[in-house]
Amino acid sequence: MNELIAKAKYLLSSKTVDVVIGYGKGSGKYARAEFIRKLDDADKMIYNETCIQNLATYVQKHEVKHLGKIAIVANNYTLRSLLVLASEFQFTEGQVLALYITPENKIVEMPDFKSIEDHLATVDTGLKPDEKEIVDRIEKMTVAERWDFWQKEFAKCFKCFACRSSCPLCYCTKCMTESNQPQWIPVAASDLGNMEWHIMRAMHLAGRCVNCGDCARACPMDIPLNLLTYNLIEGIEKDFGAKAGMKATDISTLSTFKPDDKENFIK
Amino acid sequence: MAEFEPKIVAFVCNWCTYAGADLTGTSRIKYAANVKIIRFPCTGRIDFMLLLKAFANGADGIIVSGCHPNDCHYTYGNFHARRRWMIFRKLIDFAGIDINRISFNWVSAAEGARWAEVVNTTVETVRKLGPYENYKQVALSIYDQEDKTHE
Amino acid sequence: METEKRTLKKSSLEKLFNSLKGEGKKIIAPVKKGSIIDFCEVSTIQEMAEDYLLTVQSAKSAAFPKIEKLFDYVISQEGVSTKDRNLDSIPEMVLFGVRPCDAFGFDSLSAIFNWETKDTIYSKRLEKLSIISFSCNKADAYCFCTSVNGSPGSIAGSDILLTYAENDEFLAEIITEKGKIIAEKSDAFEASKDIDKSKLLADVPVLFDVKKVVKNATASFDSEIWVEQSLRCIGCGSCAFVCPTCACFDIQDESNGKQGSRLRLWDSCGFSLFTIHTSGHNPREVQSARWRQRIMHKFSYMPDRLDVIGCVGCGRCSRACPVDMNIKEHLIQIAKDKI
Amino acid sequence: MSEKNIYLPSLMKIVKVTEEAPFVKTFRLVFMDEEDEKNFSFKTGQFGEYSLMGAGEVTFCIASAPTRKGYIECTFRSAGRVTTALSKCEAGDTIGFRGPYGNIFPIDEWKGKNLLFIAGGIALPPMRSVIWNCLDLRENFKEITIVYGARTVADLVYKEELEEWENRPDVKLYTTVDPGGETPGWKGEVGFVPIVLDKIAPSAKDTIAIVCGPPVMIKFTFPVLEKLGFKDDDVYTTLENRMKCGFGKCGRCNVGKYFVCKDGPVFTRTQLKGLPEEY
Repeated sequence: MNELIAKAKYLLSSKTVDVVIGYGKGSGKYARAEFIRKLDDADKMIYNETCIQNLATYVQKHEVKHLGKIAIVANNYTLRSLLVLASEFQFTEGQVLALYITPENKIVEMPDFKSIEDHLATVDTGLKPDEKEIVDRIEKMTVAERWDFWQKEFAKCFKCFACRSSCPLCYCTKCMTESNQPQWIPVAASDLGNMEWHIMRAMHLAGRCVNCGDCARACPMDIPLNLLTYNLIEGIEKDFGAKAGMKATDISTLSTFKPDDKENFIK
Repeated sequence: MAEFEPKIVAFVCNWCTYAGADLTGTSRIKYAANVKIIRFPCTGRIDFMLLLKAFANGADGIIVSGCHPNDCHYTYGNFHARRRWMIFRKLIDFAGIDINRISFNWVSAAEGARWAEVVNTTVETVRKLGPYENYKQVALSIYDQEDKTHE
Repeated sequence: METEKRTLKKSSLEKLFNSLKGEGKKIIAPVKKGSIIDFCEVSTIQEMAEDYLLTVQSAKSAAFPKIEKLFDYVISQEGVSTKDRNLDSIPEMVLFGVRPCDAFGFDSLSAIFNWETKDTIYSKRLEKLSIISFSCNKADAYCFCTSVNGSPGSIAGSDILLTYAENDEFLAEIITEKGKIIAEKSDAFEASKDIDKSKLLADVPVLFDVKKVVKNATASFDSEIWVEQSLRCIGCGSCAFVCPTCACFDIQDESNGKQGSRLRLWDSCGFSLFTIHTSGHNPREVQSARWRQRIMHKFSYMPDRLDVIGCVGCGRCSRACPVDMNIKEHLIQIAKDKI
Repeated sequence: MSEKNIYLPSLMKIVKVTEEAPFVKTFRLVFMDEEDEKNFSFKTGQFGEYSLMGAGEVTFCIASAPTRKGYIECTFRSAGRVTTALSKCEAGDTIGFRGPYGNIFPIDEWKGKNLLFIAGGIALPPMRSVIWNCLDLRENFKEITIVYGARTVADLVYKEELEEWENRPDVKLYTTVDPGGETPGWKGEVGFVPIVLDKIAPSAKDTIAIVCGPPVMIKFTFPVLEKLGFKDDDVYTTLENRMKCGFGKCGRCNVGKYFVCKDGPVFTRTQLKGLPEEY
């Protein structure tokens, strides 16, 4: 990916940015994040189908923030995460330069929110057919079957919080699971503690999740956590016509309302 | 065997439903005694987690109720709450929690008779559904056994 | 006792299994659970995963489960009373088909849990635990047991070690008294044959000198290397929770009305709030400090204070890490002369 | 060795609650089980794990002196979950206690020396144990000087005992409050502890200094002591870190390879200089 390497070198040498967050070869299935600050290190950069991690996670990391101005290699999910973060005032325009890579491997610099928004307006950001299919499959189960399905999945959880840590939008310095006056969610990775944690985590991402799937990929126990958020995304689009991370000025679905929101269950 | 008496927790807003429930009482309308009312400033203040907490602490059914749309004491609180419930209800249904045990209502301060009806209907629905054993099992599993390793 | 060498036919493996089962022991073995392999209780040998390198989680939960009840309490009109943990309720357990690195991990765990003060719950679990491990005849790029004093055929920590030989039989090494009793009861083992074990084991190259890691890590508290290595760390606890030797824990009360239990729960030094004071001051404020703690605890503090290394080279943390923090690479880097 | 569950606390009854300052309380505790009482002994400097069933455990020093038998005392400010829950307890309530843990102030080695106690705010409690221990063995020591400061007059803890020390001829007590924290009738000093210490300028000859306080106070007090000629070996302090177990297993409190719960909480300044910045 010579073009990307050259771009990174140019950005660093021209002092446009202080660090380029990109991908380097990983030791496993996926590429790993690399933080390029020296010109020589740029040669490590790759871009291919293993480059899946949503690098927007690092925009909020203390040590990374302190490196200076950031350029970040981005796919559509990363771009949407950046817009959600921007809409929540987590960084200001101009602090992060997105390097979007097109399916044809062309690099597009997106220095401001408008360029990201304009680009996202042209791409299909809905649920993919296979994602819809699996949501449908679970929805077709009986309540009891769904209960069993999720209880089996949640039982595997040992609360390493990889789902939370890998999520670019889980940036609270003190998570609700850590608020302890009173203890909101049981600390133990018990059946109840796990269920409450995963439902609450999904709820806190309602209307914010951009469906990058990093939570499920991060889970060492392979709990399909992204199914919960697929479900939310599907519902929010259907009920409110909203989609997260399309505009930097968007207000998240749960922070607003319409007087004519339609439901059929409140009597 | 005695008939199953469901435990119902009602999360209601101070300005409409609580006043409505008060009216039920002062109007001397009788209704099922299975309900424990928890009063909130506004439906917008009812955290969705509290519904799960009620189940975890032994509730078999839940009533959530507040001012009718456009009647909120704080102008928008119930609109926010409505959105939240729409999303939350779908999510917990997806997670396998029985949403038939949760009854969402608008009951105004003038609807004393309606409050009695809401409670009675919910109690009957939940009575038919039986105790929420699934949830209770999960909530208590941590105390039940001395040893739960590797299940 | 001195290790006894015997032979076990592959066809007799089930006999051994059934003999353990017949004694009423809880048998924990690697099981395929959807897309992962994990330790689960099994009732027949057929439930065991057929082909596996390592489970996602380590075997530590057999002695140090993710939730351990320490005692119960009741608050009543008469006052507060406590009920001690009933150690007799801990079942006799067998870890069947674990790898030598997992068995070796209990050495480090015991060093921590019995450091001057004996942890009775942990010790009781270990006492009731028998370990029948299988040598590794294959390894992957994450394995580095040979670099941290282990080996794919190490007998340390196991009661019986089985090494698969090609002709449908195992070389059985009966290492402890516990193992001897199991072997005698099962009546599944045969007289030893002349088998060269070294030829049956996976090839795991030595990648670094662990003494150098210990020396360099100890001398490098203020090194920049910790920041460099941990830049992509996102501060989750998956490495600690899958680790066979990570023993950090939290103590919490769970109440159900007026009664409840005090519990010991897994915790991880990688969590940002692990060391935070109530005042808000945090001695390990940034992720690099927490990463340093993880490495230094295993490779400097434990060797210094407990005389064991807190790593068995199973590579689980690297496999589980969502951001590919490969510990092997980091240790190789630390083992270099100048860091 | 007895096979005791090391996590199982002894039950103790709160026999007296004293309000020391806003949000600060002292509990006097007695063992409910005679056997526990008989087996219990501690030395000054040690700490314990106090717990309220249902709320959890919390670490405090034992604030009473080992010379005062039959009870122990703890003083705490309600801040976190457990301390807030504990602060709602009343005399007659039962709490859990396990301990003692940690090392001690080596008061036997201090025989025949002058003692200089310097404390700030809520850090007087660990010091109070040593002060009373030394006052109860008064003949073993020469001069005893106490410098104690708090933010405001209201924040001074152990007010009655301060008065008692004030009136004792064999103790020199200096109390001080931060500028702006004085009341109209305040007779003590006004100023931060290090500055007051500099003004008093106690002699370092044959003197042991014991410093307890918030990190910022300690930071500025050490240079003053150095200026006065105190050797690092003669300056003692205590460290605090978050801890859960109290016996070196839970992995929280270590500062480098030293565990505050086992190797501490008492450290000399010499030892402190050998520790990495992790506290």
